[in-house]
Amino acid sequence: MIALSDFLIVGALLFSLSVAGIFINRKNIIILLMCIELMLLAVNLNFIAFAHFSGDIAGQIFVFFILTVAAAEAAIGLAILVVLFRNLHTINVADLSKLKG
Amino acid sequence: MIIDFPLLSLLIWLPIIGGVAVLVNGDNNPWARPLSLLVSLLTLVLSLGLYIGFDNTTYEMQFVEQAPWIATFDINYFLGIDGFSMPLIILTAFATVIVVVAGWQVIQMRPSQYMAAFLIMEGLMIAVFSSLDAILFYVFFEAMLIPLFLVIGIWGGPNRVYATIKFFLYTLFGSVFLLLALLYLHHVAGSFSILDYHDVALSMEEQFWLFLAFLIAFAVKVPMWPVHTWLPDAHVEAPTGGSVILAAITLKIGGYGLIRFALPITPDASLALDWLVIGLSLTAVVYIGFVALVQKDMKKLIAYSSIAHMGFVTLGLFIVFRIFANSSTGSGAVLAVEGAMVQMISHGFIATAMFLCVGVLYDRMHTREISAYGGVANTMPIFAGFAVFFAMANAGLPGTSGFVGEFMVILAAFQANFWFAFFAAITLILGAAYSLWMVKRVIFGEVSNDNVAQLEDINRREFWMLASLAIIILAIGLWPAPLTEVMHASVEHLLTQVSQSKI
Amino acid sequence: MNQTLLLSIVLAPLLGSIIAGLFGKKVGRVWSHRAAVYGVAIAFALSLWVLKLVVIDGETYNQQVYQWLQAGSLSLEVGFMVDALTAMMMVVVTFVSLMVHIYTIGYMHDDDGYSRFFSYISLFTFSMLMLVMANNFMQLFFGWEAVGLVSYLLIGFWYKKPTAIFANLKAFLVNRVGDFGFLLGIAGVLMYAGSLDYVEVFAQAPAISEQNIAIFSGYDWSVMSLICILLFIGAMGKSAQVPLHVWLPDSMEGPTPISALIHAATMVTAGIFMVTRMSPLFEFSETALSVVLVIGAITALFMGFLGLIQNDIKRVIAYSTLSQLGYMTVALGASAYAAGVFHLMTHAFFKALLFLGAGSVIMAMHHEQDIRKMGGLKKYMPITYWTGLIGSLALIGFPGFSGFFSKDSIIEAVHASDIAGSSFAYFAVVVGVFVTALYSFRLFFLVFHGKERFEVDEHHRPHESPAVVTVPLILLAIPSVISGYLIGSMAFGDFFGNAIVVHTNHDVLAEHAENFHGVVNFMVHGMTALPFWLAMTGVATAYYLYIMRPDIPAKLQQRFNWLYRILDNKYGFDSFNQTVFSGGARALGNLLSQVGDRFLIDGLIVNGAAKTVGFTSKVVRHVQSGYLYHYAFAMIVGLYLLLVFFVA
Amino acid sequence: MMFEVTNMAFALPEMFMLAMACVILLVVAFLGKSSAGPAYVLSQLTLAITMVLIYYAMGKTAGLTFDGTYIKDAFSDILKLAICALNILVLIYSSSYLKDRGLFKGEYYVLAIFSTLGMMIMVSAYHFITLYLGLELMSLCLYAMVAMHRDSVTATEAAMKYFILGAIASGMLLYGMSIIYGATGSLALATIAETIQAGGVDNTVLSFGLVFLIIGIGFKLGAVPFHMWLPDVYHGAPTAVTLFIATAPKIAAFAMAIRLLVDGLGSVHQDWQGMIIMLSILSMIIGNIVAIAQTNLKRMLAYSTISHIGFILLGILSGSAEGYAASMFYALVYSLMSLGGFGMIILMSRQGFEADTIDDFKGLSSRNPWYALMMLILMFSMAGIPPLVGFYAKLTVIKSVIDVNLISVSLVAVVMSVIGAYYYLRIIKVMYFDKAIQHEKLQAPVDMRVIFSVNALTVFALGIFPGSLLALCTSVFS
Repeated sequence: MIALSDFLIVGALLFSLSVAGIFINRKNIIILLMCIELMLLAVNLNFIAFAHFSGDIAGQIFVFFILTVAAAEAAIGLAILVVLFRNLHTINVADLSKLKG
Repeated sequence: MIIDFPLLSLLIWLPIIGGVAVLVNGDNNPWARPLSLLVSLLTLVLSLGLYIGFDNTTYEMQFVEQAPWIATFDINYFLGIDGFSMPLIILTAFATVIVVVAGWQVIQMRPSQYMAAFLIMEGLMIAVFSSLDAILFYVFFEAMLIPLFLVIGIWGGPNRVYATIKFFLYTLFGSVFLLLALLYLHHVAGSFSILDYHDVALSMEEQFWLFLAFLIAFAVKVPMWPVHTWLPDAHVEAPTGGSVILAAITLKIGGYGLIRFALPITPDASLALDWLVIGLSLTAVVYIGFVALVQKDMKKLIAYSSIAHMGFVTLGLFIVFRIFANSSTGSGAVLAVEGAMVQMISHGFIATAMFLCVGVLYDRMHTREISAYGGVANTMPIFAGFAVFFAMANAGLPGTSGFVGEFMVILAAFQANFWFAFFAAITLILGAAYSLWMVKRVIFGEVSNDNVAQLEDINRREFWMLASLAIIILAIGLWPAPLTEVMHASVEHLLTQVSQSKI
Repeated sequence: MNQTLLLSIVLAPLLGSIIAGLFGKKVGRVWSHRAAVYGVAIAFALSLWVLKLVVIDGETYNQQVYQWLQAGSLSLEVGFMVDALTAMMMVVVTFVSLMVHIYTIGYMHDDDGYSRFFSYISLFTFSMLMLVMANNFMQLFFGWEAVGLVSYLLIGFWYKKPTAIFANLKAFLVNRVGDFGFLLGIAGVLMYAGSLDYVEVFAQAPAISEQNIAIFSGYDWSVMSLICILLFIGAMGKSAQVPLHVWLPDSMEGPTPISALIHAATMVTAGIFMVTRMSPLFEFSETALSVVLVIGAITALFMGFLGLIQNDIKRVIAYSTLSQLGYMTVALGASAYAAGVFHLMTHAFFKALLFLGAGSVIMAMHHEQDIRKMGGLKKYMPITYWTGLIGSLALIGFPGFSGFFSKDSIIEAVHASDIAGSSFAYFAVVVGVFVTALYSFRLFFLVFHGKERFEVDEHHRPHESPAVVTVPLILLAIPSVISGYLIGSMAFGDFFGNAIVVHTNHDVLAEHAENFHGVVNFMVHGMTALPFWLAMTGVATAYYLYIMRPDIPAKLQQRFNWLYRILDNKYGFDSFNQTVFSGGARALGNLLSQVGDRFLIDGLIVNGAAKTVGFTSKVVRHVQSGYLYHYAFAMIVGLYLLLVFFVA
Repeated sequence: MMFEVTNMAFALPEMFMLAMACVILLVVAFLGKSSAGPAYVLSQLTLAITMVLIYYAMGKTAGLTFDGTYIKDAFSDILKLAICALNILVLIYSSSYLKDRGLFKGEYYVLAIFSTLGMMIMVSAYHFITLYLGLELMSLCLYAMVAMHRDSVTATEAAMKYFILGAIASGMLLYGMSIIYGATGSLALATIAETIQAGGVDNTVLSFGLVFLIIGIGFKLGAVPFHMWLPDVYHGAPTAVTLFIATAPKIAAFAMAIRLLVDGLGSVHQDWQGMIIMLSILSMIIGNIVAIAQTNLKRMLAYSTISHIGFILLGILSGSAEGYAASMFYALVYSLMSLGGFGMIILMSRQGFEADTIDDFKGLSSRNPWYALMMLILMFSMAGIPPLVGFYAKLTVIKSVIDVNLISVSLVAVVMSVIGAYYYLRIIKVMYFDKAIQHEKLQAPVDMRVIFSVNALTVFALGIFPGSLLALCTSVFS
């Protein structure tokens, strides 16, 4: 029998992974997008776990919404990425440094 | 007595509205100057109504007006005056008239904006002196900075930007602590009425911090050593009118604030920290006296002498505790406080006169360097007469108003401690030294250069401007009683307030 | 005696001054001097009337005119107090002033500042009257400073002369040093007497003398001594006592009439008058009296020496004035106030006479003031000569002339006095007699006798001055002789009544009053006394040195060069003040201004704070590096901080 | 089983707006290139009518609907009105700017209306899901709007940064929500509040979740250290969009903060007070200090925004009804002021010229005294100098802090406001004391000028009579 805590720990690990990925990776913006997705998945895991163990359905419903929004988010993100590539001809994170100070 | 007639509101809003009118009139409108003169004169005349209608026998606030303003926090439009504020209001009205006249021909760039700024400032300053609601007071207290900031910045000298920003931030820095203090007091007293603040009981620790806040706020305005360095810069860069208002009124707001807030609200802290204020005041008198001696710029010299003179105000206000401790009769303390008040008023007139004299020269030669002058008396005899007279008044010659305040404070200081009087009295020497040395170098001697040779004596406008000041200075010097008797009741009340502990 | 009378006495000159001053241009020269002269004449006439009322009818007056200020229970008033002392001063002041006014018409005849000058001297008369007629310290201080102001204006009357405007600034500042003490003294009086009214204060005197004050913690001073010394510092300033005497010689830069009026006859004696007025206080402090005595003695002797080597006719007289003021002060110190004031009066007459005479000479010499370039003027200007002789004899105290009586009474008084320093004082005043005689007649001989040391050309050879000049000389010569015969009532009698208070234990004059048997007797006795012979020796020496053997002085000067230097540098007071006080003040000022204000406060604190903020801003903005991962990292840091502080 | 008829009326404005949004979308889809004009008119119409709807529903019965996920109360009504009003002004301001830069497209308005809808939902959300949906609806539209200027490198960079960081933030917000959900077993704020009230909720877990919620809020508001996106986005985005981002969304974010922290977790106020204090102080310090070094006006205003956020948080952290009212007042006032500030930049900008550096304002008072005066009012108001409304905003929040005896915090606040005054003064200095370097007359459409003047004059008028607005805000929380 898997305890709630196990799920939470996995969730936390996934979350930390995604966060780490975001600021350790300095190469590719696509990876950033993936990290964000990962983060959302970590959250989803939490919700489902809680929903399951507390026997409350709302959490699982929330997950569906999150998934949908995540899709929309990805769409926007990629769109911006395309525009960006058109202008900069690179998707290297380190090149996004015109605006600073 | 015409209590029910809202005279104070009229005094506040007439110049402000007049100023706005002048402003919208536009710069190339010939009526800008006459209109402003009319407004300022009208205000002056009305302000005399305060003196006439004033009741000397009571310390209660008079000409009181009260109306809800920000109901949510019960902040009220609460006006009223007593023996402390009334003379200062009249002084304000008078100084503004002088400023308008002084700027008549000199200011050619954006004249109407210039006049408007001063009229609006007049309204705001009168409001500061008559506000009895803490927030109302603070609003006007701060709002006053805006026009002055612009006046110095727009019509000022070469280094005006530095000077005006320094002035603004300096004073703002001081006053934010005042804001905290006022809010805290509201937290304790549950009202924004200054009169309620006077009665609220406070622990020593509370009083200590509140007092420091007040002191910072008002010490910057006075200004007391060591937070005085904004004044010389501001004075030097400001146009003549700006210097006049700075010296005549804004400095007084510092002293007034100490009277209205620090002493009555935190008597115990004032008692505990009087050594600090006294020390700073004496430093101002002596230290600044020496600094003034070596100034090469006339306006700087007068600015420093202003600081030294204001030192007497703060000294007079804070020696009362020692006097209570020493002497049996309270008359010494009364002497001290009234001396401080008289000193404020008289300095208002004398500093105005001195700055106008510099202005008169500056308008002709466009320099304030002492070394650029010499032998002005040869070409401008009448002006020289005035200049020597005002210099003497600045040096505290008996028979001029400059003497009265210093005399009273020194007499009182002796009753507090011999050494206070000793150091205060050094001003007799230093004041004479820097005033008359400047006169010697500027007014007397052979004509030093052709610019001086081409000077022409003051015209009718300048003559009456200076003459009116000379008459007032002489009048106060020869018979100060009418000035002091309006404050007796208020002073007595203040002294009772400071003599009772609040803990 | 009523208020209107007294008011008109003080206001008449003021009115004259205002007319001459403010409307001088409109009314013209003639009317301005008329206004001034009439004003003073009226004052003089009325003063005589007042004197009569006081002396003959024995009236006195003490009432307020108006309340100047009220603070709490304290009330400061402007009012008049007239007793014998005041009346005498009023007459002296107005008389000399009147003489000078008339004299001025001639002396300043072709000066552009004609009406301005009249306005000043009338204003001075007004101020001086306010000073002597005051019935309280506040008004006394008013008059005190007002005469200082006028003296400032008059010394600097020729404001184009650099020396003049230096001298007047110096005079005012040195006087301010005196006033510094004077004001503190007044403050002390107020604190311990609770009033500034003479009568009330004097009533308090015994009580005050009991108290002590700890100025330096631990050391208790007698309050009365403190107050009296402080007041006397004021007197030192006005009456030019060492070390505050430095301004008087320089003040000779002013026109001669004011040297006569202000710097010889009246203003400089204000200090003497003040101390006399305060006798009820001074009597309670022997310390203060000794101080007065010693200071006076020093002034009397050492300033006399300086007179010996001066060559400027006016400066010689100026130093003699200093020395004579020393005599008066000595008298005060010895509690012989009456003698002091008596000498004040006689001195006023003959010293004014001498100054005006000098002025007349200067005019004749076309404003040449160096006595080495004069001589033999006797035959050109007889009136000036004879009046000058009278003045000199009075000055050296030749029996029968006014100076003799006053000076002798002082010397006798000091002789009798036994307070600390009296023996030194006695020595000083006695030697002083010789010195006085020497320099006076050195001057006299060099100017009027011997061969003419100036080139005479036919067109303007020296000639006697016009009537407006000579008449005052004559009019002053008269009292210079006769005023001495008042000694009976003034010095030894009770002329001053209770205006002067002397404690019996040092009432030196009373002792002489007993063995004073009339003027003649006094003179005869004087002939036999030491001072007279000293004076005679002085005259003789002068005659020998400057008429018979004019070559000797030069030799002496080489022989005793070191001594000459010391005297020539006036004991180095001026250079000392110049370097230490004036230089020091400016150095200190620069230090405070540059280091204190500019560097420390403005540089470090004010602008320093601004700079710090600006610098921080420039540094911190680099945190905003522009790199996404840094931004994300910042968020993580934030998360970490929140977790650490608020959860774990 | 029985049916509960949900009360649609509560959400009527949102529904109307949604419908109109779709209409506009269709219009744009059909008209294509030439759709901008109609879209503009339609969206203004939509906003106006929505305001009318909200206004008429005001004061009527308040309460929850949609199964407790949605709330209508005085608070939401007022903020929604403010949001719509602000956006109307924003659209007026931006129209000519967009035209000059070829951004005058229908899509812009579609996005604008949708994000407005998102904000309104955020304001009314009383449930994690609705809140999240509103938030994302708003944010996604904003990302897109920032990126609209396709050929501008800075704009796209800004968009990218905004997007990535925004996504992370909402991810964290969600994580926090999940924790809270786990702790309380509910997503509805009302229930959460009750559960916590009832007790028995593990406090550590709660505050653990709280941290993540705070991060989400802090990010949307732009509080340090979650502010990094703000300067870059404000700077990089087209000024019209900056204007849009800088005004209404702040109010929405403020609403979110109130909903979550007060309505939801109000009872654990002392748990989050400390965190907010940290954010608030950091924001005031960093915002004010870094702003001084800026030469680009948009960037400077961005940092000033951060400092203002610090002040808004002051009111919230006081945890008193008065404090919430104060910060609401501050939020409204602030958005009004920044509207004017960025509006001025738009006003000064011309075809092919961005007037966004401070030097562009040199000698404005001689070029155009009136605008200079208006800008002067705005700047002094932002600096918090009386008698301008910015002062009362600061006054009220500081008062609320002092009333809960956090003197030290208030001390930091006032000192920082003095430092802040410096860079506002600098704007006035260049406008009034410096010589003009360029002398073109300002050409701007009349509607824009009027709006700008009205905007500034409102700031002034509110300064003279702040009473009514204050009363309104106070009434919401009493």
